[in-house]
Amino acid sequence: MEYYEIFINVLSSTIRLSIPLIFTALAGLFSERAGIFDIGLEGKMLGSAFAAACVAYLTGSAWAGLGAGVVCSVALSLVHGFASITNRGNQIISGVAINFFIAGITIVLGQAWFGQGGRTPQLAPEARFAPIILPGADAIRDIPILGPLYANVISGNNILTYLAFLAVPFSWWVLYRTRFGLRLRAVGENPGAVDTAGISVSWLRYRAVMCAGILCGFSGTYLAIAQSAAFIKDMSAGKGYIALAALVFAKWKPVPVMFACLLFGFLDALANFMQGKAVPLIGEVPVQVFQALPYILTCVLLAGFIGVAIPPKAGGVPYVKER
Amino acid sequence: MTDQPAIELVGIDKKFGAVHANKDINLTVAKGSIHGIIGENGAGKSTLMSIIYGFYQADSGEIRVNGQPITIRDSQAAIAAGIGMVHQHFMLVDNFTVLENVMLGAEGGALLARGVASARAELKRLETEYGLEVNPDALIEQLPVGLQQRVEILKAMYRGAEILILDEPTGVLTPAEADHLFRILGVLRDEGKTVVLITHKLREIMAITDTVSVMRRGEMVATRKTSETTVEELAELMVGRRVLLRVQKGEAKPADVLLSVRNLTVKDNRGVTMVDNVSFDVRAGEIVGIAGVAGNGQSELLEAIAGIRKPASGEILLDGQPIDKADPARLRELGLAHIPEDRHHMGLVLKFEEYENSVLGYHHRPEYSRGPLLDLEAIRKDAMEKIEKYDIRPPNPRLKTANFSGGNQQKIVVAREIERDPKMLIIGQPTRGVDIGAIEFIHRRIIEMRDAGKAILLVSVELDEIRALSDRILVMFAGHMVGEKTPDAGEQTLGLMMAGIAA
Amino acid sequence: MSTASVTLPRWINYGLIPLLNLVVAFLISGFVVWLIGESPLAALSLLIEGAFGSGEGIGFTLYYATSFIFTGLSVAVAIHAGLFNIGSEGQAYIGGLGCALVALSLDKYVPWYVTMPIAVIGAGLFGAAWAFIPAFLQAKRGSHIVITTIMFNYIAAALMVYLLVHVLIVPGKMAPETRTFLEGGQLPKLGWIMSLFGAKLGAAPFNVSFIIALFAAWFVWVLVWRSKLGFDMRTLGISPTAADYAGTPRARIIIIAMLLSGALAGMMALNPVMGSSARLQVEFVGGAGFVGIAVSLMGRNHPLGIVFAAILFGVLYQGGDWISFEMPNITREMILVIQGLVILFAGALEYMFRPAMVLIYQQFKRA
Amino acid sequence: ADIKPALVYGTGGKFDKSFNEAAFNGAEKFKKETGIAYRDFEPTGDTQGEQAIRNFASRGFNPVVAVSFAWTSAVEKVAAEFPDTKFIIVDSVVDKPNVRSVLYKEEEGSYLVGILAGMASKTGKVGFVGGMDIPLIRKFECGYEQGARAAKANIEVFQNMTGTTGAAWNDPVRGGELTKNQIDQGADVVYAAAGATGLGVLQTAADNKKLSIGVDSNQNHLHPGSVLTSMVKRVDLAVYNAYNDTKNDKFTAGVQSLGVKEDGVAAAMDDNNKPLITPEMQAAVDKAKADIIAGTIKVHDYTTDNACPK
Ligand SMILES: Nc1ncnc2c1ncn2[C@@H]1O[C@H](COP(=O)(O)OP(=O)(O)OP(=O)(O)O)[C@@H](O)[C@H]1O
Ligand SMILES: Nc1ncnc2c1ncn2[C@@H]1O[C@H](COP(=O)(O)OP(=O)(O)OP(=O)(O)O)[C@@H](O)[C@H]1O
Ligand SMILES: [Mg+2]
Ligand SMILES: [Mg+2]
Repeated sequence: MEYYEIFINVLSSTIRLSIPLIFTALAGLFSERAGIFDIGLEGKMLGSAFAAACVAYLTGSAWAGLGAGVVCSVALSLVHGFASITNRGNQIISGVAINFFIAGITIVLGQAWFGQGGRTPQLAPEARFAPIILPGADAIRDIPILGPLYANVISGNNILTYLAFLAVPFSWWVLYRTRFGLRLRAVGENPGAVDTAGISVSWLRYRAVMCAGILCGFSGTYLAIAQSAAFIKDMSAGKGYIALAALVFAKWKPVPVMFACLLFGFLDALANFMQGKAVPLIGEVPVQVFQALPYILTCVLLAGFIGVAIPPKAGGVPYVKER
Repeated sequence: MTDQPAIELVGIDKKFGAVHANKDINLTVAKGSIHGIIGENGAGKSTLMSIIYGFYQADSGEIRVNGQPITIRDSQAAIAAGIGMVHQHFMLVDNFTVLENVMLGAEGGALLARGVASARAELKRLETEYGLEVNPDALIEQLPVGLQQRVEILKAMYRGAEILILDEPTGVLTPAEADHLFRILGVLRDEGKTVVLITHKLREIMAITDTVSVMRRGEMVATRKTSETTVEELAELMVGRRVLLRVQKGEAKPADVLLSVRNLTVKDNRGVTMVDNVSFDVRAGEIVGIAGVAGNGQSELLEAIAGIRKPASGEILLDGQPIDKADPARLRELGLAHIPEDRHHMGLVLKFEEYENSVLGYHHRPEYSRGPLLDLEAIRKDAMEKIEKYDIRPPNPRLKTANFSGGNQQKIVVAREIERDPKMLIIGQPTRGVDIGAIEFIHRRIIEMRDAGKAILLVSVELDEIRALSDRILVMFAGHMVGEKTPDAGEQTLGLMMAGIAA
Repeated sequence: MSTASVTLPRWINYGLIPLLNLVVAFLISGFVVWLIGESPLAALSLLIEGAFGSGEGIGFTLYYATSFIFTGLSVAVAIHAGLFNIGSEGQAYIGGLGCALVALSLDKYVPWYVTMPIAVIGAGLFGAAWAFIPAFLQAKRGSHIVITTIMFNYIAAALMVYLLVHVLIVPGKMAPETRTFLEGGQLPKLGWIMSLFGAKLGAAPFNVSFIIALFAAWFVWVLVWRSKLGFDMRTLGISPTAADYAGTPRARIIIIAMLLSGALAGMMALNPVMGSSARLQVEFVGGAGFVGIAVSLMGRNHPLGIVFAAILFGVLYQGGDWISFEMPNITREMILVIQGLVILFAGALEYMFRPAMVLIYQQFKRA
Repeated sequence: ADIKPALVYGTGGKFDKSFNEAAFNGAEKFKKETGIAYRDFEPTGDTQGEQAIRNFASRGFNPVVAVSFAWTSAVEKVAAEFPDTKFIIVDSVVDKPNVRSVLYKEEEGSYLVGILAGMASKTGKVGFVGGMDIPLIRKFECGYEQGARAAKANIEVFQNMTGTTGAAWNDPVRGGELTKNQIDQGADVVYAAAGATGLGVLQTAADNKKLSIGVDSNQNHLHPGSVLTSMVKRVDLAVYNAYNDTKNDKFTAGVQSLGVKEDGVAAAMDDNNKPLITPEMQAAVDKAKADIIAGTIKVHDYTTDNACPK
């Protein structure tokens, strides 16, 4: 097959696979910039995927599904907030707990309700976010270089994909250009400063984790009713953790986060693409290698061989005034 | 304007768990005055002020501002009531600019854009009016402490504070900087603003306050017109009995050099050079004191000698052999003991039981262990002996260390380090957060060590302590040793040197 | 006033409060059961019946508990050094490889009691090896061990499947698993313990690795509270700055702690691989590594507490199977739900009831 | 004799529109005809099978059918514990006097659908998406490849495996991605042998207006006009026969392998895919069938030597 075509295919696949990462990593960004670590992204994603799939199936409306996904994920954020903000519990443990709880409850309920081994029923087309063909896509498809790029990569994605890419500049704007953003960044560095400025640390952090919840809701919804046509148990498959790694790799900054996520998406796409093909010089490589690749790379990146990242100073530490 | 008092406190009471930090406090601060509050460490000064500022909530009691009883639920309320506070430990966001820090909480609108302009203008005004100049676009982490404090004051003024509380503002300042601060406070008073100044330096109290109140162990024991009181009286009120401001000690008999530091350069975690090409010796049988304002490299110097921080260059010799590569464990073997500046984070593991802390760092010693295991009998017995010898209270080696008071916590550290009978002892802030009783005890131990022919290096930001204990005084400024003096050198000269103005 | 610095008697701290947390976790689980349309009480009685109803039930309960003791200890050891090891799952998986290789190569020649100690070492070594890289990255590069260990769980899965499908599989067989071990590679069951109580073990694979587990628990207790290494670990775990002051070599302690943690996780493999199925199978760990987190937190990271917590989760697993069999509506993942809730309430929300406790306690003291 | 039949599904759920559902249908058929009720259990994880099987046996259920190779070792053990109970294992061999092992010649069925794929493909490229990477699935793939070649000598066959753990049976997302990949590379017919993952394959093929081939159950109805055919594997027969034989005391232990000849495997033809099947295709399939039965065509079985003739 001709190389440019390969490139286009892998690229479009990369984008499809990056979207959940981008939403999730941005979610982590809001939470961690406010000083709340969130291992629970994975669970939030999975939970919202389940909620979205169920509601989309029952109502037959994708948008209703999205709503449900967001609500579910925000609710989980509030649990995390209650544990780590109000009760000053260990944030990592709280996140892990949420992940387990969701991994179980989705299957339990799914099986009890639909009897398909924890899956939800296949969704009808109108209950999903269908690809949007941008104007002129088919017209210029055959123009060399630009044609395929526009038709197969830029056009033909679902609305959530475009939203994801809008969410990046928007997050940047919120973080660096608004009062909320200023305070949010401050509370992640020195809650004392925020408190003595007469701002409630708890409420601020609660709002931050809720932002995280909303964004995770989008990623979960994307998984269940945009990328595929049903909820499948464990469908988040560690994406939440990979998003966290991307966040670290991007040093907690919105735009770099996007590129980090695209990188991971690309790896996944490559893994799929390279399967069963001979790698130049090496020859046929076992599938498992490619399947492990993203995880291996995550570790390599975390090892900070690309420069060590300094997390927000107050990250992970509950704000305690009185000993 | 009515001449209602600016602040009136009635029966303020505050407990931190076991600690009764404020006991039924009554206080009246007149409008347009500078009111000093003094007291030992841990007397409850910060707590009281934090309550006025709404940072802590009083368990009971009433606060009146300008005669109006108000409930200050949070700092927002305090700010609204025209109260501003400069905290003992700065409340600044290090990676924000001065401007951002000042604006935080008073951004003027959901979007930053508009607020920024007006904030700049206001800063300019305050600068010209009170001489509070600082570059609005500088990052906090790149400003010296003096300027950081100025930012704190600006924050308060920017919010239109009528009442300004400063909690130990001079601890981090050179005498010169302190004087500049006091001039500013003077201007504020003349503007009709009210200033509450917390310190435990009597000199400063006498210098600028109109009224002074004394706290002891959480109680408000007295209030005096500054003009009608004396340093001696205040000291006595503060401590509850006569104080001998000097420790008796005989002549030092310096023997040969034990520790010698050669062209030592040390960087901090951010890579900033904190100790710059420093050289000096410490002889057996003498106490060498290092004077200097906090943050001029003393901490890094100690950490480097103690093996906690790797020097960037230069060498450190103990008994003639280089030790700048050795780790703290090895150094203890070589007979170098270290009483760290920060007992809560270094000297002790607060969650450990007392006996565990009594061997922290020495637990690998054969006398405390059987093979790979710890010899608990030996350790507890040893701990009990120290407890008796140093009168540590309560005398219970199984008690969680956090539940000892600061002074007793400090005694645990001192006992551990001194009882190992080291050749060389390096000490940081030996009496910070410690009551006077403990201070005298610890000072006496240090002198005994010297007379026993040990070499002692002492770092303290309390000039009085340095002068009381040291046989030789080195003054450190901005990472350099700016000179050496004898203990009888005047406070003035030392102060100037600490400010970097060479003598 | 803040209740944080008030000290409560041990029986409240280590008895009452954990119990309360547990109860809440169960109440919510009951609610979920009710949500599905089954009776929580019926489910509960099934749980008890399944777990204790017969010698076989008890045998299964203890069989599961054995695995959880190992993984619980694994998590606890790391926690005492201030490390949160979520990788026990993968370390156990790889440990299984070590254990299986030993069994496969020795079972023809020697009896089980010769194979066992070597298998323990093999499993331990492999588990430790799998923990080494994350440990090293944490110690030397400061990369977040929580994420790296999770990643290594995924990598372990891929690696093991590759080996089982392409290397260890018996040619012509469908299932990706090794051949069945001979007598010399199988751990004897502990039927005799059961018969002491006049119960019959039946098919339950309750085996000698349980005794190894108890031994390991004792070992961890000595390590953490009686050894110099343990002292170093706890110092580092509670206060890294104090550790630096004391001259505790951070990197080395981190790595040693993780190696021990990984080894304990790895030894867990003995129980299912040599004790039960007598072969290495895909996904034989079945989440036991993650249960270890809950067990460790429940048991307040203390070996004794961990043994009890492990048995509790054994009950959940065995009883849970029973429930899901009798109530087809309730799948086994219900355990994950309970697990999550336990971690939440015993871990993240452990102090939720403390203030209340303190106040009540002080009332009593007054009276 | 009166019997108490039981059925343990493979992971993936009763209504997976595929493998397990086929087994379910077999049991239902038996129930309808004889009025004898049966008890079934859906394990959601690999660890559960053994206990379920044992529970049934110990409760006196007989015969006990375990569909899925995953329960091989389980049946092996439990069968030894309950020598009087009859067990049936599907897709795997357990050599015990009271166990019947039912195997399918998937290679033959796959060969047939391979031929259809080869003939239906306009691009000369067809795809295969497998579930978990195990010999069984390689067997499907190998037969498919041979069939496609038989139809078009120089045809190109892409093949991907979804994953390496049990999750691979349950990952339509990846299944979809892999399919999209193969389509992007020019494949216009994609054969899914991946349990629930296949749903993602068929979905994607339909979304992209390409052809797909279902597996195990007849999946032609899922996306009419897009599903070319389904390689039906008559698991229902295994279950139904097991119950019937035991009922009529005709239970026989040992290995049964059902191929084209025994109607154990076939290419599903119904109204849903009629429009897609040309007479030539029909003819070609029928001929291949005949040849296989006659033995003139020998489809290679991957699992005999873990290799596929290229
Ligand atoms: N947040 C807190 N939690 C628990 N105890 C506290 C807290 N803050 C202060 N304390 C205790 O309350 C008492 C008073 O502390 P406070 O800081 O008010 O004294 P201080 O007069 O400011 O001492 P210093 O001169 O060292 O600043 C001390 O015993 C201290 O240990
Ligand atoms: N880090 C800490 N954590 C918990 N409690 C503390 C801590 N520091 C101090 N305290 C509590 O504050 C009480 C007083 O501590 P502080 O340092 O103020 O000593 P103090 O009041 O000055 O008494 P002393 O005269 O011994 O110094 C201690 O008894 C202890 O219970
Ligand atoms: Mg104070
Ligand atoms: Mg004190």
